Amino acid sequence: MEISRHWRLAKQRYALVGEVCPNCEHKIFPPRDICPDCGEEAQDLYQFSGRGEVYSYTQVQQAPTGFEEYAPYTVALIKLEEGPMLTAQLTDMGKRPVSIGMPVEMVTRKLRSDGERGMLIYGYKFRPAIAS
Amino acid sequence: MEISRHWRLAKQRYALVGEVCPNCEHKIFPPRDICPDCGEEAQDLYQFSGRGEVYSYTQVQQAPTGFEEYAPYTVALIKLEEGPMLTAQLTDMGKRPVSIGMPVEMVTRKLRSDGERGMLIYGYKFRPAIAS
Amino acid sequence: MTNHQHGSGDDVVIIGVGMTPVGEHWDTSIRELALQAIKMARGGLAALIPDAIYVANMLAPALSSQTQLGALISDFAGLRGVETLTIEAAGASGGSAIRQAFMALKSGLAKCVLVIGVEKVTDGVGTDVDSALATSTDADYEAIHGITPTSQAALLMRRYFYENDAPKDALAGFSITAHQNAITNPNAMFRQGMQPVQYLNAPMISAPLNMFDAAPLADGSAALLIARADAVPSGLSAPMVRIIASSLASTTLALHDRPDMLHMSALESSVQQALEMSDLRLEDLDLFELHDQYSILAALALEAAGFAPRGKGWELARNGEISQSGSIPISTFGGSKARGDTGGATGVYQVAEITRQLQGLAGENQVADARYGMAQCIGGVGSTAATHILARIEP
Amino acid sequence: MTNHQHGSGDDVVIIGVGMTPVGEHWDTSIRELALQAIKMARGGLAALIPDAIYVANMLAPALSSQTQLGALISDFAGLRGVETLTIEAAGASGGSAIRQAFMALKSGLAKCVLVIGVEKVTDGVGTDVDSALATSTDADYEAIHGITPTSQAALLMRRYFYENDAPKDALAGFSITAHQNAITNPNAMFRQGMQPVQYLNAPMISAPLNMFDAAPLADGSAALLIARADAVPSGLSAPMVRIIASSLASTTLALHDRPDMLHMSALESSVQQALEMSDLRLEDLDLFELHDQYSILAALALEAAGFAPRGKGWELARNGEISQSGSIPISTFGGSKARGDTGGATGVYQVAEITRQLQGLAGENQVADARYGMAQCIGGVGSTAATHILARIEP
Ligand SMILES: [Zn+2]
Ligand SMILES: [Zn+2]
Repeated sequence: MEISRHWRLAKQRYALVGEVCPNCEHKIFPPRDICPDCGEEAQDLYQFSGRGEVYSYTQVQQAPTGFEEYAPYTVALIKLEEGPMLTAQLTDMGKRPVSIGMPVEMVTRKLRSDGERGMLIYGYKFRPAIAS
Repeated sequence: MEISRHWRLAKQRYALVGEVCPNCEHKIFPPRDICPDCGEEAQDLYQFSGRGEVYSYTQVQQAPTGFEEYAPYTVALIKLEEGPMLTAQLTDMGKRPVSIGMPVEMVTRKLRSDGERGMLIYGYKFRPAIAS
Repeated sequence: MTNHQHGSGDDVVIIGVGMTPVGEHWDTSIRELALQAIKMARGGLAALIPDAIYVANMLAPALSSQTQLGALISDFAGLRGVETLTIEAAGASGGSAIRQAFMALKSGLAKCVLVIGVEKVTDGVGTDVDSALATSTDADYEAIHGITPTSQAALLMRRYFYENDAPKDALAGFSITAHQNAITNPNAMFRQGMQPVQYLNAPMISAPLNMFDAAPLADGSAALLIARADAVPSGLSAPMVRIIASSLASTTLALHDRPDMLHMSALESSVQQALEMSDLRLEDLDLFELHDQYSILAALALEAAGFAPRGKGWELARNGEISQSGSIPISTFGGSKARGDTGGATGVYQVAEITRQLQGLAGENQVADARYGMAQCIGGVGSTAATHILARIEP
Repeated sequence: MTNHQHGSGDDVVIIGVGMTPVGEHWDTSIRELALQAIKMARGGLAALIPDAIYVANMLAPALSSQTQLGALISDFAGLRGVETLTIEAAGASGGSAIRQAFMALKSGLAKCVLVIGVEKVTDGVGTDVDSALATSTDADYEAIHGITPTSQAALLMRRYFYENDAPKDALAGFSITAHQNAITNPNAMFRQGMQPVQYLNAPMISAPLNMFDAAPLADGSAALLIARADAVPSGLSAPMVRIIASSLASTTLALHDRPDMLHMSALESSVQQALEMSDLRLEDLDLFELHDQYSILAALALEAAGFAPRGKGWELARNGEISQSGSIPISTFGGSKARGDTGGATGVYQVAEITRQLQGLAGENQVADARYGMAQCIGGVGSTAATHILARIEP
C-alpha cells in the first residue's frame, strides 16, 4: 500500500523539514500550505533542530497492522524547541523511565514494515537527549 | 479479513439456499428478509436446483486482490430456472465457447484465498449443464 | 427561556426509534443488522415511505469491503429507489447524519427522513480493527507512528492528570456510573455493573488508560424516523419528541496540531451553537448523552460544554452529579462504555436513548421529569463534534 | 417553461469554481490536492468563510487509510472549526454532496457551503485499486466472485449488444467525442484525440469492453463555492450560475437484483425529478454532463434520461448529436473518458464544467449560447444517481 505517499513524505520524515511563515514567523510542523496562525501562505522551508521535550506519552499494547513486531512501544507527543508539537515513538530508552518534560532528540528509525510487499518505511523517532 | 462473514454465508454459498415468499411465492436469491416483489417478510427457506442459463458474461483480465491466481477468469450473470439472477464465475469450460442462453449448473469451488491469513473461501460457480 | 410548545409546520420531530442490542453479532450481516433497527423505527408506520435514507457508518469500507451502504441498506429494507447516501465523520458520523436530516427537513425538500447508524465491527479481526480505527487519525503524521484513538486518549489522560494533579482513580466514576446504568438496559453489552476495586485492579491497555477507561467496540445499529411536524401521520403510539437544535463543528484532525489539546474546541463550539439555537441554558438540560468512548473524553466533554470548569470535569463523576438522579445525568443507558461503542452509529443510539427518556419510556433508566436532553458524539479524539438538543412535546 | 430570471433570496448560486488537472499526482497528498481546488474556488472571496464544507470521496478509507477527510481538509485549508463531514455514494459521491449543500442552503441554516470532490487513486497500487473499486459492488454476492465495476459494465455491454443487435463499434462514438473535446481542456488527462481505427484495434480489458470503453481512474479535485442568493457578496468577477434542480435516487446495489438491468431506473427517476423541479423539458437543456466512466453507461444514461428510446442510445454517438454542436452535447470537456475519472469527485467536476459553460467561459469547448445544463453522476453501475440542472443568470 501507499508507496508513493511514503516516498513523497520522505523529506519531512527523515530530516524534520517543516516551514516558517514568512508573515508571522510561526514555525510549522508538520508542513502546511497555509499558516494556521495568520492564514497566509507558508512555504518557506525550515529545518528543525530535532530537539524537544515530552509533552505526554503512553505505551501501546495492542498494535495496528504493520506495527505488531514493535509492540509494546511508547508513543509520545513531543514539543519541539521551536514551538510545534508532533507525534512520534520514543526509542533507545533502555531502562530509563519516561516523564513529562524529559528532553529528547530526533533520530531516524524504521517506522513500520508493509507485510505483503515487504516495503520498509523510515522516519523520525525520539530518544533521550544526549546533550543540550 | 472477514472470517465471520464467510462462515455466516456458507449455507447460501455452498448449497444455493434462498427463500420463497410466503405471500406472493416469488423465489428469492440472494436471500433477503423482505420480498422485493410484495414487501412482505420472506423467511421460508428454499433450495434452488442449481440449474440456469447464462444471461451475460465477460472475461476478467485485471483481478482484484485475492483473485490474481485465477485471472483471466469468466464471470457471468446466471438466470436460475426458478427466476432469480445471480453473479458467479463460470468453470470447467474446457474449450467450449460461452454464449448467452447457454444452460449451466451449479458446482462448489474455491472462490478466493485470503493471502496473509491463508483462509480459503468456497462457494458456487457454474459449469456447462451436463444434462437438463 | 423559550416556550417550545408552540409548534410550527417545519418543526423536526422524531416519530420512530429502533435500536438493536450491542454486541458481537457474528451471525448477522451489516444489512441485516441495519434492517433490525429500521423495522423497529418504522414500527406501525410502514405505510410512511421516507423521502431520504442517510446511513452513518465509519468502518464498513475497511472492515466489510463495502461502500454504497445507502443503496445496499435501502434496497434490503424494501425501500428501493429512495434518495440515499452514506455520511462519515468517524465517531461523529451518527450525529452528522442527524444534522443532515435536520437540514433536509427544514428545507422542506424532504418531509420524512430515516437515519440509520450501523457498524459491523466483527467483520474484521485482530489488528485490522485497530488499523481501521486508526484511519480516523492523521494517516501521514499520526497513524504512521503506530498511534490509535486509544493511545491518543491515553496521551490526553496522562497530560490531564499531570496538569490537574488528579488522583489515580479520578475517572473511575465515569465507568462505574455507566456500568450501573447499563444493568437495566436490555440493549447493553455489559449488564453486571462494576465496583471501584475492579477499576483499581484493571489491566492497563495504554497506560495510564485501563480496560475500564475504554469502551468495547461492538456491532450495533440504531435508526430514527424523523419528520416535519406538518407531515406527521396521526395516531402515533408513542409521544413525539422534537429536535430543537442541531450543530456540527470541527477542529484539527491531528491531536498535535491543536494549540491547547485539553480544551476541546469543537465540542465547546457545537454546544454553544446548539444552546443558542434552542434558546436554552445549560441548567435547562435534564440529561446529556456524551461520547464516553474513553473516560477522559467524558471529563473533557463536560468541561467543554460548561458543566465544569477546566480541569474539574472528573469531580462531577466523584460526587454523583452524573448519576441518574444527579444534576446532569450522563450515559443514562450505559453510554458507549457499558452499552458498547458502535463507532459511527453512536450518535444515533444517543438520540434514540434521549427520545426514550423524553417520551417517559425509559423504564428503570428514566430520568425523572426529563424535558430537555442533549446528545453529543465526536469523531476521533475531538476532531469533529455533532450536538443535538431534544425537547419533550407535552401531551 | 418557467422564467428562471426572477430570483429570490433562497436561490442557490455557484459563486466559485476550482478544478485541478486530472492525472497521476504522485507528489501531492490528498489534502494538498483538495487545497489546490479550494484556492481556485475561493479565488477573490477569501473573506467569505463557508458555513459548511462537504467532502465527496469514495476511496480514501481503502487507499489512503484516511477517514474524517472533512476535518483534515478543512483544517489544512485554513478553515479550522467549520461544520464538516464526508459524503459517500461511490461514483455519485460528488453529486450527493452538492445535493446536501443544496438542501443546507435551502433550509437557511447555511448561507454558503464549500463542496470538495477529491480522489487520490495513486495512494494505492495494482490489485488494491481494483479491490477498492469493487467495494462499490455487493461485497457478499458480487465482489466475492471476483467482479469489479469494469466487469459489470462489460456484462451490461454484452447484453445490450445482444438485445439490440448493435454493430461492434456501436459505442465508439462516445470515446471519440470525449477525446475530441478533451484536446482543448488543460485539465484533461488525454489531449491527443483518437481515431475510429484506434477503437477497433484496442485491447480488450473485459470483453466486449475495450480499453477505450473505460475511463482511466486518476487523481483529481474539484471544488464549488455555493451560496444563497441573499448571501452573495458583491463584485464577483465571473457571472453566477444558479442550481435550479437537485435530485438523488437509487436502485439495487447488486446488478443481478434488478428486474431489468438495461433500464437504469435510478438515472431515470433522478432526471424526472430534476426536470419537474426545474419546470424544464429535455429539449430545453443545452448540454448534459453524464457519467461516461464506461461507454455503455453513456448510452444507457441517454436512454434513461429520455434523449433516446431504449436500445437506441448508441445511435446518438454515431450521428454527431452528442458533439459540441449537436442537439445534446455531452462530455464537453472530455468527460470521465478523456478528462479522467476521479471517482467520488466526478460529480463536482461535472458541475464545475457546466458552470464554465453557462458562464460563457468554456473557451474552445464552449457550447454556443448555453443556458441550461444537466449533470448526472452515478454510483456503481447505476445503483445511485445524482442529477442537477443549472441555469445561466442573464446579466
Ligand atoms: Zn503565519
Ligand atoms: Zn412476495
